[in-house]
Amino acid sequence: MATVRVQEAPFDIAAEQAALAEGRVDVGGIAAFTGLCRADDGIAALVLEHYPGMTERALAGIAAEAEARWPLTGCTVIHRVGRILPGEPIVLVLAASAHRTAALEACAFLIDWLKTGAPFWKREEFADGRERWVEARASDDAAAERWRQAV
Amino acid sequence: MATVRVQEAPFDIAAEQAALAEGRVDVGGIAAFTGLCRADDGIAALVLEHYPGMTERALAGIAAEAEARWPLTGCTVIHRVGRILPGEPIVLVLAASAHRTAALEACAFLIDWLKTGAPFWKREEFADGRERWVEARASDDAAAERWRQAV
Amino acid sequence: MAMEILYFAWVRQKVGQGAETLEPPAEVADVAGLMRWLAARSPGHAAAFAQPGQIRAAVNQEFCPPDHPVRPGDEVAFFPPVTGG
Amino acid sequence: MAMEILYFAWVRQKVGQGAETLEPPAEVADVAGLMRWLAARSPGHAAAFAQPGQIRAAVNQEFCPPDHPVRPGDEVAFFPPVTGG
Repeated sequence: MATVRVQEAPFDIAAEQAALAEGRVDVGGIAAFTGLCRADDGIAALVLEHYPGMTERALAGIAAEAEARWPLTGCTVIHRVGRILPGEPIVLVLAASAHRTAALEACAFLIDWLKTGAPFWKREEFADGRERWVEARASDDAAAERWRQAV
Repeated sequence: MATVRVQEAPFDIAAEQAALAEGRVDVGGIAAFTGLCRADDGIAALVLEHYPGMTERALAGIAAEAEARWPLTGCTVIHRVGRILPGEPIVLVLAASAHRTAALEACAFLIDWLKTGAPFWKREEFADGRERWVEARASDDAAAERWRQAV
Repeated sequence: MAMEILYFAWVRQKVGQGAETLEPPAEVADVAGLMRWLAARSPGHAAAFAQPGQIRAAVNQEFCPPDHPVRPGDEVAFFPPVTGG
Repeated sequence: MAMEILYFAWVRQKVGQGAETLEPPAEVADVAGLMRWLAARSPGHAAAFAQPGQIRAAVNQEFCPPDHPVRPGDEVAFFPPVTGG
């Protein structure tokens, strides 16, 4: 069962992992990825914009794809929007399975896919007032493409 | 910087992740793997035994190997010993890096390597009083071997 | 019947608004045609669509290539390549 | 000078103890030789080492193959293949 959320508030990885395993004794492993805001080049904040409605559809689609490819007992995708400071978390991906390989692969798939397949945009704000939209990276496209070829 | 611990008590993934990122703004991603006790075949509990002294050396060696292979900002390995009930966590591996690929790969390496390279042994206890030592799996050896070939 | 047109990120900033409801003429048949028609609406639109290769589109909340048809009643969004995660 | 011999998991259970301090004769030169010598010490030891291929060893807390030398003062441990994680 997949949980997807878009929210301004921070998230609690311990609570999200507990929710995935709650009342179950068939979960052998939970793989997690937390993406954090770095202060590269003196970034003062990231501002994340998204496409309400399409975002939730895209995240649900990505989660469903992961659940179709690997025998997961569940997965969670939480993406923050709004203003995020360096050191703060941006995104959380969890994948739970009876066995570790499925959990680890599905987790990597979810974050790779999300980077190129969900309508979020990041704007960097600098201390001196400058701002800059983050440009998409070819390496992210390549990472997502890797999973397409693996079908 | 690597943190390795062997303990009877449960661990708190949120606190461990916070410790890895504490006061830093250069961590872009933290990959985590939590191994949990399943209730396969009616297991009532797992009892984990280890080799005090060698275990800590082995875990520190595995963590150092991960830090040598990937540009990590830090990693954490916590392994529980003693009696563990179905649904409870057994092991936590964290790998933090500026970029997600290094964190994800190092996390997978750490858990694969730990399964074959650290002196822990699991005994399964059943509700009817039977007990059974878990046998090593060829698939775990193969997973660890994959990283050896990748050197 | 009109189309709902949405803009995100720097496309939104250049156009100067996040959404507008428009009735393109019948000869606007696909995403690329709609972009050309929108580019003629204002200097802001022209700046936003000056390099169509930098723009991505979604029709009814699905990513679509430039030759994807657009029809009255569609929700069509324009934005730069996504950068979430 | 003696060796510290340690046993873990079912090797420990079969031997009946977790550790013993022993002085093997000089002709016990490697891990495999030490296992043969230990197997003759008691029925428990014999049961533990009945199938040497199922036993792994560490000398001074490093995993070692059967032909690894053992010397007075070493800490030598015997156990089944590890199953942590």
